[in-house]
Amino acid sequence: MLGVITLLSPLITAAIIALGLRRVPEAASKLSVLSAIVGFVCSLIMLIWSCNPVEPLVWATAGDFSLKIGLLSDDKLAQGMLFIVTFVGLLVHVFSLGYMKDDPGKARYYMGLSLFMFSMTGIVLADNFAMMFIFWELVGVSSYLLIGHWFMKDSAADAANKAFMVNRIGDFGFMAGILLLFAITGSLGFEEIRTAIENSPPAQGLLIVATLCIFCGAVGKSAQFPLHVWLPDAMEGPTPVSALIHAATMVAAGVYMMVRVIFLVEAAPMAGEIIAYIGGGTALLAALMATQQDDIKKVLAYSTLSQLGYMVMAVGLVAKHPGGDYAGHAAFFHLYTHAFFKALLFLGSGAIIYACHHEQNIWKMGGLFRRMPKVAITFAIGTAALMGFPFVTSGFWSKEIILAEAYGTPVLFWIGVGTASLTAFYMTRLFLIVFFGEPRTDHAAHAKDPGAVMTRPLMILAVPSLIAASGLVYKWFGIHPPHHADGHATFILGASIGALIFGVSLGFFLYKGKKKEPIGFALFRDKFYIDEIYIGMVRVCQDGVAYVAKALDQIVVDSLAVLGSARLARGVGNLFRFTQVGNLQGYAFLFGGGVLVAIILLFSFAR
Amino acid sequence: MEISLLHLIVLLPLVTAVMIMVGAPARQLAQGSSVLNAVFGVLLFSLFDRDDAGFQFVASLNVLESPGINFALGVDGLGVVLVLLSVIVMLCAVWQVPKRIEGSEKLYIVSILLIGGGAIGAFATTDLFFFYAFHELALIPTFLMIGIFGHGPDRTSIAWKITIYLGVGSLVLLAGLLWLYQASGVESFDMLTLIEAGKNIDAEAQKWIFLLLIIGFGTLVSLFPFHSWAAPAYAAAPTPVSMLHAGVLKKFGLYGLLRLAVPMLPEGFAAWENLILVLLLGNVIFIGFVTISQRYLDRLLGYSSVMHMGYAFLGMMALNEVGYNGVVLMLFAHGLSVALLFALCGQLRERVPTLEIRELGGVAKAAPFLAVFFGLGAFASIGLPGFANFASEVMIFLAAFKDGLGEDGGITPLQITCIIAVWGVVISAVYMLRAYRNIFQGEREPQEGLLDVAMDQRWPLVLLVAGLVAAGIFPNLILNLLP
Amino acid sequence: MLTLNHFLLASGLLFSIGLAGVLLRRNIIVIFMCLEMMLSAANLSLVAFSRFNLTEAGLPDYNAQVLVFFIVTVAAAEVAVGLAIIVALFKARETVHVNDLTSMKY
Amino acid sequence: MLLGGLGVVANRNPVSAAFCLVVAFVGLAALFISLNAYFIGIIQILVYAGAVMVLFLFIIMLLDVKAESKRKVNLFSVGGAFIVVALFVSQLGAVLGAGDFGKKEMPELAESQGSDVEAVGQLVFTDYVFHLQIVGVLLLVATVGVIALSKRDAPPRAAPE
Amino acid sequence: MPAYGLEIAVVCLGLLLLLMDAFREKGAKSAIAGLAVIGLLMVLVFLVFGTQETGVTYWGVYEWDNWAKFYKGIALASTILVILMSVDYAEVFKRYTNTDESQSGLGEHYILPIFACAGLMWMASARDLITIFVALETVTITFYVMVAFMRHNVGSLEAGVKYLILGALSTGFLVFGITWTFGVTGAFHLDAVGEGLSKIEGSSIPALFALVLLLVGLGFKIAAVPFHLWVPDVYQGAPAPVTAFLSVGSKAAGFIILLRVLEPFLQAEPTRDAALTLLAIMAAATLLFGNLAAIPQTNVKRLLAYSSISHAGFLLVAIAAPVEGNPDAWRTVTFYLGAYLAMTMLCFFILCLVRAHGGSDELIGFSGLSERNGLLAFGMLIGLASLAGLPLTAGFFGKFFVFNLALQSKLYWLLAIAILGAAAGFYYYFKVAKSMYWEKADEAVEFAPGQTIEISMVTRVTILVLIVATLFFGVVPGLLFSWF
Repeated sequence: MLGVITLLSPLITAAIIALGLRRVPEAASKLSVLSAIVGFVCSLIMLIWSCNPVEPLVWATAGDFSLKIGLLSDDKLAQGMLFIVTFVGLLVHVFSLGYMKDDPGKARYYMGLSLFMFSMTGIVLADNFAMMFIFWELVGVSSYLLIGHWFMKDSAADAANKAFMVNRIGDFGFMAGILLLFAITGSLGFEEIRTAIENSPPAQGLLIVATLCIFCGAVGKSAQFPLHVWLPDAMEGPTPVSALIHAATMVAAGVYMMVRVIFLVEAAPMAGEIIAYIGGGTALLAALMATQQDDIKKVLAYSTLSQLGYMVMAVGLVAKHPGGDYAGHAAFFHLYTHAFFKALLFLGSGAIIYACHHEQNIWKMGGLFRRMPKVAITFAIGTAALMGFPFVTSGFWSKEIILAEAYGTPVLFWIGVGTASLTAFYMTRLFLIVFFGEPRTDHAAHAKDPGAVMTRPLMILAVPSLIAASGLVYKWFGIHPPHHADGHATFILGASIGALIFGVSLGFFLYKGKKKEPIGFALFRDKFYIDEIYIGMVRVCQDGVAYVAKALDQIVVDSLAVLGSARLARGVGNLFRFTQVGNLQGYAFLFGGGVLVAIILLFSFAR
Repeated sequence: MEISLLHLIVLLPLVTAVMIMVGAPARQLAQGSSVLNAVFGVLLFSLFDRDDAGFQFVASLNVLESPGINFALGVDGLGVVLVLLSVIVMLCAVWQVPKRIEGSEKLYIVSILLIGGGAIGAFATTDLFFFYAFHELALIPTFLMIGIFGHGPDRTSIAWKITIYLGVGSLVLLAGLLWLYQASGVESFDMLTLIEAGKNIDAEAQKWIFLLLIIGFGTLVSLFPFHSWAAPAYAAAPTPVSMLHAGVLKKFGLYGLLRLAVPMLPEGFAAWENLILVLLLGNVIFIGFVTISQRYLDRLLGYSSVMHMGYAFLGMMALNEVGYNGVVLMLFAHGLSVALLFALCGQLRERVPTLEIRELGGVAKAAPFLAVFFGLGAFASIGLPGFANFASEVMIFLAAFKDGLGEDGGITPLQITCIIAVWGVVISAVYMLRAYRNIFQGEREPQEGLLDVAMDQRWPLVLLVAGLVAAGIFPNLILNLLP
Repeated sequence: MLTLNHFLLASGLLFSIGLAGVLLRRNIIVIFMCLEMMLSAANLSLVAFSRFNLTEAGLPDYNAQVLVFFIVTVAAAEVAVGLAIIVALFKARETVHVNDLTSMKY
Repeated sequence: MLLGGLGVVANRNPVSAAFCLVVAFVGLAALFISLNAYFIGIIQILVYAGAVMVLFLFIIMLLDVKAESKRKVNLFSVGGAFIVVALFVSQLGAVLGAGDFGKKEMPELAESQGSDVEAVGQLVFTDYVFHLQIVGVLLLVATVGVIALSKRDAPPRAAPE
Repeated sequence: MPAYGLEIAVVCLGLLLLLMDAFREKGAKSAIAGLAVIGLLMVLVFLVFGTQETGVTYWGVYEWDNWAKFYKGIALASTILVILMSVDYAEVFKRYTNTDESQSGLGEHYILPIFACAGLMWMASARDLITIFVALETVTITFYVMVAFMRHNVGSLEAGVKYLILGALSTGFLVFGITWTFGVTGAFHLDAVGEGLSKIEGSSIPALFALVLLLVGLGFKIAAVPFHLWVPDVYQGAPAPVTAFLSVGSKAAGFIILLRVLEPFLQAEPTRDAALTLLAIMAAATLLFGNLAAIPQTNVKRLLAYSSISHAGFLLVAIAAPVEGNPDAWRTVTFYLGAYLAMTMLCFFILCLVRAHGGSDELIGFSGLSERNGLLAFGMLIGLASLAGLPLTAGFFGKFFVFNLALQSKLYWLLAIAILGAAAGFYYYFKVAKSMYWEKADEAVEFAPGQTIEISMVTRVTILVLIVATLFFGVVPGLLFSWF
């Protein structure tokens, strides 16, 4: 029941705003926030006292087959995720009240937010693939709308399109995977599929393909390599949106989905390997890219990428540990700690940007620590969590587990460690440049803490960033505490701390009091030229093919086949027509000839 | 013979057309009758008994003893859906008639009424002859409309092309239908009798009959190699005509296949399965790429509507009830969405000098309503949830996999085709959003004095969107009707 | 002794000669004459047939001869009308040469 | 007779062609009579050699058609014509060969009472009176037509259509 | 009233009017036309209601069956329409028959069709070769006169001469054919011929030879390839009403005779298959030629000529379909001709009006007709649609049954050709529609550009009747069948 409320209240809000409140943004925003509160409360109740299940709603029937909308009722994973979504969502709603105060499209913005809340809730509560795909798509739409909120800016419009396209490509794989699974197991529900696979293990090859296809969806949504390109551009959207959608929740949906179907990965270890390496690769690459970005949001975006890479890697590592979904929980654990501190960081950066009159280049900031302390402190906490500052931050614990998971496979393990130190490095860089040194622009010089409506959420978020790894939380989310049963615990601990120290100190020495980028490393700055490569590929594989297809269509199908036959008819017509020579004798001649032909024919038929 | 609601629905447009020909005030009468007809249509839809799988509102009047031809009306679930679609689209088409027309308004409106009325009749009759005849009713009006009121310099050749092409197609179709009738061995053109009797046509005959039908109907649906008439015609035709043609008439071919080929010619399907799979990929992928490379909005919409037909064929090839329902839903959804898009395209055409996508931009600033609704239409046609198109596509995809894997445990050709066809979802997103972004978004300033859609022309569009959303959120509104 | 074939051959040849005339001559009047010739050729074979298969009475089948009678009559009427047309044509065009009658073609 | 026919075709001058036709018709009449069809023979001479040919000659004189001026004869058409005729003759030969007419000797006639004129007349006015009526109408129409066609009036205007 | 009374009545009407025309110098000739129409209508009424039961045969040669009745009806109806047309066409006649504006010659032009009609009616019930020959010649000779009637119009005269020579040629072949039929079977009456054929022993070649010659003669009448050569030129040159008469009246009569003559040959075993094959080939040739050669035409009259060839092709398909129990072929052909009457007459009627009101037979003369007179344009549109065979017009059912027959008798190749032809038909028929509706009126040639066409009440009614008939039998074909 609660789930239904959580699901529908934002939808209703969105509908109301769309139909009625476009002209009254104030009411719209209030209403939207209200719905967010409702959602949060419900999810909290569900989290603490689990709720009673609801009858699945039949969405579409065809003969004996039917597609159902069913809500997971008693499922720790879902409840945990739902809590994250609603919690961060609520805070972002509130934050936006300030951030979007005088934006003309405020109503539209809140409509988008509510729509997003609705779709995200749907994904979380989905109990079958069909429903999940529906909301999967809806999430894509709302993200498209929100990224393109300022659609009159070319960059924003393009970014929105890009995000949608790339996600579509992921969805293609997702759909294919769903279809294959449907063919294999004959059902769409997660539980049914699980039991079906356990009872009658299908052909490994097909299962691997199916799993990887499903994973494609995650790759798209969670912006894993090679489909990661949309996420940095998505920063064109309003910063709160980035915080909510492109850091905390939506991008995590891919991981959530993979955890939800973790049994597939277990059943197809081969696929698990690939997934793990893709995750690790993404983590490393993104971290490297993050080291050279100048846009504060871009830095955070790439760090998001690399953190997501961690999670995906963890998902893939399940294959290494058959039995028990420990690693799955590792991934999810990191997901949810990350949700808090990354949301915190983004909102913080939002506050900074807001304070600096929408200035995003970190080299145009500086010295903000004294000028906006509240933001700075919360931001510092977030940064620490992201770096995995030992023992006191949640980020540390979640990262620990993942490293522990990866320990079995050296490559991935060292990738993890390297990424950790890179993270430490670029976050140090960011923090130093933004908050210390002299303000490099007068915008930065006159920046000051924004109003409570924006700072409060930061503070609230700072709390779980620190204590999220406490026992109570474990209980709520049904997560085993990170126990290092195996003996390498100390080694792993040492490795991660060492990485941290190395990164921090390197960053500190490199960027202390610098006014401009000391080291220009084009390859990282330009993201390994992946975008350019893709643009080239699109040129060739899409526009090129399209052009050829058009040409073929016009020349072969249209000109040759259609017009050709028409011409032929006309030509033959003229041919016949010229037998009408007009000369009487000619006619008589043809007449006689006709008679002869007739006679000859007839005789040839005669027996 | 008793007068049923269907008679009203079928005859109203034709009677209106005659009255206008005789000299009644064209526009007002047409608008009135279209509204009335829409009301009737909805009434029919609501009166339809969803538990009864058979034909309802049946009425028949004999016009020829041997072979038995009757003016027989009646709808089953399939028919009632398409009749509803037709009346809605027709309503919107009539109300989208531009304010001022160069030339005879009478001719313009009569033609629209004939095209629409013919479509309604074709869907509402249960007699093979009238099924065919009503569809042909559109041929001459289309020819005249494109020729007289059409757009673009090459409208003459386009009008010729569509006319001859459809003419040839329907002649092939006629041959196929006649053959079907003779193979079934009954002395009647009543579809129900035929379908009953036609269960036992021998395989060889089925093969060739099916080929004729697929060519004939395929031409009308613009199946891959027979598509080249469609897009240019939609682009060149006056807005209401392209709405009706792309929205309603195009569905006739698939309706025919569902109605006749599916129950009567299973062997035919088996015999030509691979061919059709290839052809429908031609629709989805090949035409999809062709669409991407279109430079003018109207052509782009035309090709996209051609492209989506491939999915309908895909759903049909699954030959199970999921696919069947998916196709029907798709017919409905595609009809509404494409009508919506063409209507908006027409509105845009009245406002901007050219429809070349590259030359446009930032229209949303000046015409928010237009922009929003075009966006909705685009979302619908690229199959986003919340719109009926999505539901239909999902069901069509699932249908291909409904019956599990092939005998050898591998995946069947149909399923491979289906997976390839899913890529079409990406393609359609590419061209639609690209066009939308270029035309409506961005920093380019729209030219001066660009006005939004006139108030009295908005509600038909709202109606279309409402229909799409309603059927998208509650697909069972449509699906419940089907056996 | 003459067999039926001889007569048929004769009439056939006459018919063919007429045909040849129609095909060869350029003067409409002459062409018309040749047509008359073809008709009479037909008559010949008719009479021959009637002579060669007798009725029970052992008499020629006079039905055929009646037909001949009609044919002759019709031919005469045809000639009258035909010549009238040709005259009218000559009045209008000052020609009876077929090659001048090609204003309509194709 | 055949020579006469050939003459018609061969003669360039219409008048002599007409005379050749007369010859042909007379020969034809002779054949008729040799086939004991006296009545037909007579008719042939009266109607054809007499009336019809006179009409022809009259018209020829009236229009005083010169001999066909030597236009360049299209060899192709002439050759074609010859081929057509030759083939036709050969076809005829084939038919005659195929049929069993060759074996038919001319049977002896029974002793007929009265001439064949009576016989034919008998038929014409009994069995064939209906046809006779039609022919009457036909002649009437012909007359009317001829009159209508050859009304005299002012010289024509050249109004090609 | 005995059936043969009908012809008598018609002939008497003709004579009466002739006398009137002769002795009544002053006064409008259209009065004669009026009387002729009224008289023929009365005969038509008698035909439908007043006549005795069918199934009688007079003098062994005059058949009075349903077919005869129906074809007599076609003959009468077409004659009536032709006379009505001629009234509207009188202007043009005057221009080319006299130099002064007097009406002399018009009278004959109203009267000759009546005699032709009598001939056609005789043909409709001719049962033996002699009757066929005589009646046929009556019609033919009347047509010689009527075609060449505009004696100051070069086109008309040229057409006349061409028709004369080729007609006479075909007559020659026909006579030769009759001769050979007699020679082979020793009879003229078709039943006797049938018996004779059935007991041929030895080679069937002479019989086939006879058949070919007969086909030549009749094929000429119905304009079947390769004996169609006269059609385009004669149709184009002849006065429009006469053309209409040629293409409906004489074609219909030709077909009924063809059916009657073929019957014995098709029933006799020795000749059956060969005959059918030959017919099928003729049909194919006719279809291809008529339809394809019509595509490039620019003169509407000539276009209609080719179209009439193509329709002959469709009809031949029906005849060539060896369905057991020929009634199917008969029914199909008869229905087709009934529909053909309505639609062709409709087209020619409008053609006459356009021509008479300063347009021309050329396509361009029709441009903008929709603005000059909506009714005419609409009528033409319906007529063309029906000729093209669009559903809900009578013409469609014609083709419909023809295709059906072809399928029934497994003549798939022929069906394919027929479909090809019909497809080509769309193009050249719609060409006229195009110029009527797309082009602007001011391109109309000759005088008074864009001037509207005023038509008399009678004409209006006639056209409406024809339109309604075309559409009605397109929806309810059953009624037409109930007449034969």
